[in-house]
Amino acid sequence: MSAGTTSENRDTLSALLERMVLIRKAEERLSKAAQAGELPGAVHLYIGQEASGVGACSQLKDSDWITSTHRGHGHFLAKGGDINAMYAEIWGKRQGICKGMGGSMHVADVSKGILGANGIVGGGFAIATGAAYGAKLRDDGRVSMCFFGDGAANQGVFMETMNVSSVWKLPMVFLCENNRLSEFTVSSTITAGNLVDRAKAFMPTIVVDGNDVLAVREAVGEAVARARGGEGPTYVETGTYRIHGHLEAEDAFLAGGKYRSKEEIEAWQTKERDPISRFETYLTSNGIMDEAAIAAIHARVQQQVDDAVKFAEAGDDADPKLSYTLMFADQEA
Amino acid sequence: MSAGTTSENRDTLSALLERMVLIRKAEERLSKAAQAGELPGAVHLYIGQEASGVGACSQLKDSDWITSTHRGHGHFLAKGGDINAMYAEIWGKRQGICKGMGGSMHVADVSKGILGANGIVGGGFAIATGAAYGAKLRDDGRVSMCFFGDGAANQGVFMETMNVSSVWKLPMVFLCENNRLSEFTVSSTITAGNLVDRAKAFMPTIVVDGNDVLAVREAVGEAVARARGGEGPTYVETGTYRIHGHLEAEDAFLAGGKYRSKEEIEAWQTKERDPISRFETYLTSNGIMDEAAIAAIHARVQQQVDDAVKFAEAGDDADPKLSYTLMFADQEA
Amino acid sequence: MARRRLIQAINDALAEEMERDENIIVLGEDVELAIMGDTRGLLERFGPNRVRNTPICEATLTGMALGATAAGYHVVLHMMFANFVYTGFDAIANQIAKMRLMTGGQMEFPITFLAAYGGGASNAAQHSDSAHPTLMNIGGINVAMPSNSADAKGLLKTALRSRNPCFFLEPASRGGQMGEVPDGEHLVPFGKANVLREGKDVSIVTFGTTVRTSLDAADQLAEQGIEAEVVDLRTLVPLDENAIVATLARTGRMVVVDESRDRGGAGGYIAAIAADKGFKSLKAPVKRVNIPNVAIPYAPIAEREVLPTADKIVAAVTSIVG
Amino acid sequence: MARRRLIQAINDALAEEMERDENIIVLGEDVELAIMGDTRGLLERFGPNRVRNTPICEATLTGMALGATAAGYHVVLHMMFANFVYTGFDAIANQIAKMRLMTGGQMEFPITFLAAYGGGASNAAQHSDSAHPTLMNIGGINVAMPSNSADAKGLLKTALRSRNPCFFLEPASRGGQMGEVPDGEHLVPFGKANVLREGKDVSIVTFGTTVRTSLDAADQLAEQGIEAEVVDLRTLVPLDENAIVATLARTGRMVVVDESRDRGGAGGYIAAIAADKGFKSLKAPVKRVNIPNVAIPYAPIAEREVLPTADKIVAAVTSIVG
Ligand SMILES: Cc1ncc(C[n+]2csc(CCOP(=O)(O)OP(=O)(O)O)c2C)c(N)n1
Ligand SMILES: Cc1ncc(C[n+]2csc(CCOP(=O)(O)OP(=O)(O)O)c2C)c(N)n1
Ligand SMILES: [Mg+2]
Ligand SMILES: [Mg+2]
Repeated sequence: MSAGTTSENRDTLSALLERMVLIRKAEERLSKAAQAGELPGAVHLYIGQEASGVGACSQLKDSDWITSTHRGHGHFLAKGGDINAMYAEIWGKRQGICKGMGGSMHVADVSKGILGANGIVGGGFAIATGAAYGAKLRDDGRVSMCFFGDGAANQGVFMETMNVSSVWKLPMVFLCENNRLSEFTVSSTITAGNLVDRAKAFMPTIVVDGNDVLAVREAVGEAVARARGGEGPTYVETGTYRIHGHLEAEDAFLAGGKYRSKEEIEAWQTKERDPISRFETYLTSNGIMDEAAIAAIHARVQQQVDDAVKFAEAGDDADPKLSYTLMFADQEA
Repeated sequence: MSAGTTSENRDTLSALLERMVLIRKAEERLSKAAQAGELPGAVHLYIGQEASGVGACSQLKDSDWITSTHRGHGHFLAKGGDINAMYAEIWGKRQGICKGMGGSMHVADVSKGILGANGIVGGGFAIATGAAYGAKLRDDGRVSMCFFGDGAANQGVFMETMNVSSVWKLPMVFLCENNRLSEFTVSSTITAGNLVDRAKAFMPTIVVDGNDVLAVREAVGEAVARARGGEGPTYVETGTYRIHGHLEAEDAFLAGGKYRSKEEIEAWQTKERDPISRFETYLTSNGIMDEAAIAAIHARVQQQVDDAVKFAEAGDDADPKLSYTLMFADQEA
Repeated sequence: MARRRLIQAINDALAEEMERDENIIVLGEDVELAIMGDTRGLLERFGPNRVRNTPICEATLTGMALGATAAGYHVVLHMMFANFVYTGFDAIANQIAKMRLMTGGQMEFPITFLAAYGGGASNAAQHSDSAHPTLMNIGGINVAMPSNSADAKGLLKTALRSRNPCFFLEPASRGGQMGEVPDGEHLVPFGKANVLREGKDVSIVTFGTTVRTSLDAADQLAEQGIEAEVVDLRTLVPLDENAIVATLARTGRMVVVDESRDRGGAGGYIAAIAADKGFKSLKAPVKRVNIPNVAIPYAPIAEREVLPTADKIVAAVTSIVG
Repeated sequence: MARRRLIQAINDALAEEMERDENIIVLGEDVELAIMGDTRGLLERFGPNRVRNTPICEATLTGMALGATAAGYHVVLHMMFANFVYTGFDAIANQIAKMRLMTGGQMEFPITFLAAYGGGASNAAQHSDSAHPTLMNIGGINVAMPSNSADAKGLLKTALRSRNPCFFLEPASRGGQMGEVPDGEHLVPFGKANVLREGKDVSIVTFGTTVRTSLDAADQLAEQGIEAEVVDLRTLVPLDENAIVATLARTGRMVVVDESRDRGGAGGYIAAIAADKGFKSLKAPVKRVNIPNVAIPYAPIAEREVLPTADKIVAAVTSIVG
């Protein structure tokens, strides 16, 4: 990890940490709620991958676009989405960011450039590319970033959109979060070669330690600069790991089956590897923040998460009739 | 061009020439028939690309599989399909290889390993890959070759099937016929980089002069040996050019518009570049065949084509009720 | 009034609306040289930023159309043949048709898809399909199917001014059909059927490619003394259910004609409305004339066998009238 | 008789048929650890050559299934959720459904697709769709939709012994439902409906997820003195039209219940058969209970609103009976 330490810089670094902690605590709380049966639908958690989303989104403005995945809470929060509105959504409430109509796999906030989590693996590629095409035509300086997993990189739309973005020099960033797993399948058993080599035929590429928030930030900074400069797309791959199951309550699906070992998971949870504790060590050992400042962040975030739970729980049930008017603008379904 | 000249070799070379001439004359005759309004549907001709299909299929056995494209007559004949049955099909007759149900874009002969021309651009990738997977499971030594155009290489299934073939080491050959055109679009305007680079992430690649039948034959020989040896897929790209329009009667579609120049076409029709006259020059100047032997091939093939027209014209109209029983095995539609 | 081919009317609508609204952009394979003729001349007139050939990658194109609306564009995506809708179906069925609901109404998708459908030209099974049954079922996408030049122009203009996604399906084998088109601003609203011919004995309810065939059948029936009312639904989504019930109230008998496979096709749905809301008026079985449950064969004689014809319509009508 | 969950019955059918026929292979995303439970234990029993996890690439998987039949395999392709059918739709609709015809009958496609469909678990719009209206319309593919454990086993065995492609659609939210399964060889033929309950006042015609709901409705109706006949169609392709006409002949009234969107849905097609071949018997409007033309919302209260329920069925019945 490396970064100079001016005071502006200190604010930035502190904000990065806070955002990662927010995601971690928000996801942990959702895990608890899921286990307690408090959530109507399934949730796919981002725990362990926080540095990727936070580092990447730290280079984007509100007006830039992202598309996300089924594992979308982290991206939503990293891009500045509101936790209250997200929780209310996941709890199925009217105050949800999507009025309770979409749920965990569809959290979106267009005003923040979040074109939505997506339940279709690979569903974001083309949407992000279209947004980049729109931005290019408008010449509005916006950048479009597509988050996707290593599993999604086997969907053909990956190649199709790399081709389009490259030939039309679109302001795109392909942000591959390589957590080595596709549901209950170890990705290396279904994936040929290195993903980054697929991108090399189309654009510059950067592979980076996805648990190092500053490294991600730096790599994406380059990519975004290229996109804004009209030089076209970049592929950034963040190597990371998902700590929780593919979805909460995974055990019920596995029925005793296994696709990875406890040891493997634990190896990614050490203080040296976990994206948050690792960044905290960096901050303290470089004298950028002290333990107290970090503790204050944790406390503040904890409060924010607790408040969000209250907000969600206190929300009103979704409007059961809303579907009929939401399918079309100004037209009944 | 290079090849030793034993007498076995002479037979092979003569057969290559004859097959190319067959395709050329068969397509020219179809062009005439199309212009005369004698064919019910559209035809997409292979003129100028004969060396690619003939060189490639010369390395395959009847039991090997191919999938073809909308431009499929050349592949059909190169793989040993019967011209009479093909013509009858294109004329819409009961004696057609598909009983008149499929027409030009769907000529197939499963007994010859021809899993069909295909009206869907990119439609053959997955079918060929499935056939290769079946062959691998059966361990029956069969190889599967997917013919596709440079335009089709922008379809995502190209990447998907490269991934599957590579990770499972399937006996596949990806045979890209790069004629630089996708319908009325110059492919370089819609295609990023070099196609071969896309394949490099997955498998060995060979780019070859697609108008040199011996070069194609040699490259595909390597690829097929690799596939049969259990070493997995190879990508072979044959650079070539389509002389006729995307489809016959293209002018009616273009309404005066243009996507290439007369000069460009003519540059590919010179004696040095045309796949057939070029091979003939090679044969004569190396003393492998003389003019008379070549003329005899032309005459024989011309007869064959004329006979095929007669066969097709004399055929019975397709059975109008056949559709009802063909949708399912042993089940009415 | 001007006489225009159906395909020209489409071209006129595109040009006029692109002139009017600079947010309309046209994308698709070979839209620059206009493989179907409907986008002819647009590149020269509006330039490469607004009219652009794409690579062949339908799965991406449909999703890109969605994405580009985020920048405020109305995207016209030409999908060439309706069969290729299937190739690009994920973003249509899983994204565009659902995302407005999934995002709680945060987004709108002004997208107009163009595609030619139907048989009649020996294009064989992979270039002759009718995708409208599938499209009308996925929800969230309008479906317009003009039968003549005037409606083609007026419906397409309505689509291009709408904030909702719409499939505008062109009859593949009828692009050359001539028709009168009103001068000046000509808009045809969605969800309003058109009674093309009045009659008291039976209603022929239809749309798109089979309207002409139905009118021919009505002529033949008139010679036999049977007065058929011919109703052109014009759009399947939204669907003018009132017009179906109303014509049935006038005639008491109905034949539904369309060019889609019977099983789960559009005709069955329209017949079901008759059997429900129009039941009171029903004096005879509701008949369907459409495509049997087959893929379209190539040979002309075999293709003719499976397509709706005036004779088949006449036979269906006479089986329930008198 | 053994009591088995629906998902276990599917698992049993797969295991027994794979034992019987070594040409059956199973492919799909996460079939090894059995994301749905239906392929559980097959890998251990039949080995990696016959049960294999695939990459996530539906467009290729569907086409590969076709290709692998060339080597004589019967391919079971697990597509997980019915929504992902759209992602892999090209090879289904443009290839598998048409290629037997296009090749003049040269090929056969013994392929069994598995996919879970329907709502009820707050899976939201992209994991709750019913694809059967689309699948029944494309032609060339059978569609089986079991409602209980016995039929699940018997229909799947029939599919696995067939030389034709078949979509076997599992009710996503009913995998845990218990039921009796006959011992020994148990096959359920395609195209034969099952009268689950007899009644003289009205016919409830249904299949798949809504059979249980319809039986519940019939119980409620019985308390009001209305005797409903409940007919489970079991397969949509082929469809037992005779059973529809026959039940209508007994009752004169019909409500069609299924879990698909109304517009162009399966219910309309079944109602259309009633309005045609069953017209003579019809004493009242044919009602449809299904999903309004919306994507499935996430919040339970909103999801419940749009799914078929016993109450809605009861209301539809009472609107036409008496
Ligand atoms: C089109 C489609 N196919 C399959 C699925 C089921 N599915 C959900 S997540 C997933 C694995 C995705 O892996 P990856 O892209 O690496 O993301 P990760 O879960 O690791 O974050 C699969 C197969 C889906 N949602 N959509
Ligand atoms: C899925 C699909 N999209 C579009 C088309 C229309 N189309 C037919 S051929 C063609 C161009 C194909 O180019 P290429 O693959 O290079 O083959 P070539 O014609 O050059 O042999 C297109 C766009 C189609 N048939 N199928
Ligand atoms: Mg992953
Ligand atoms: Mg080409």
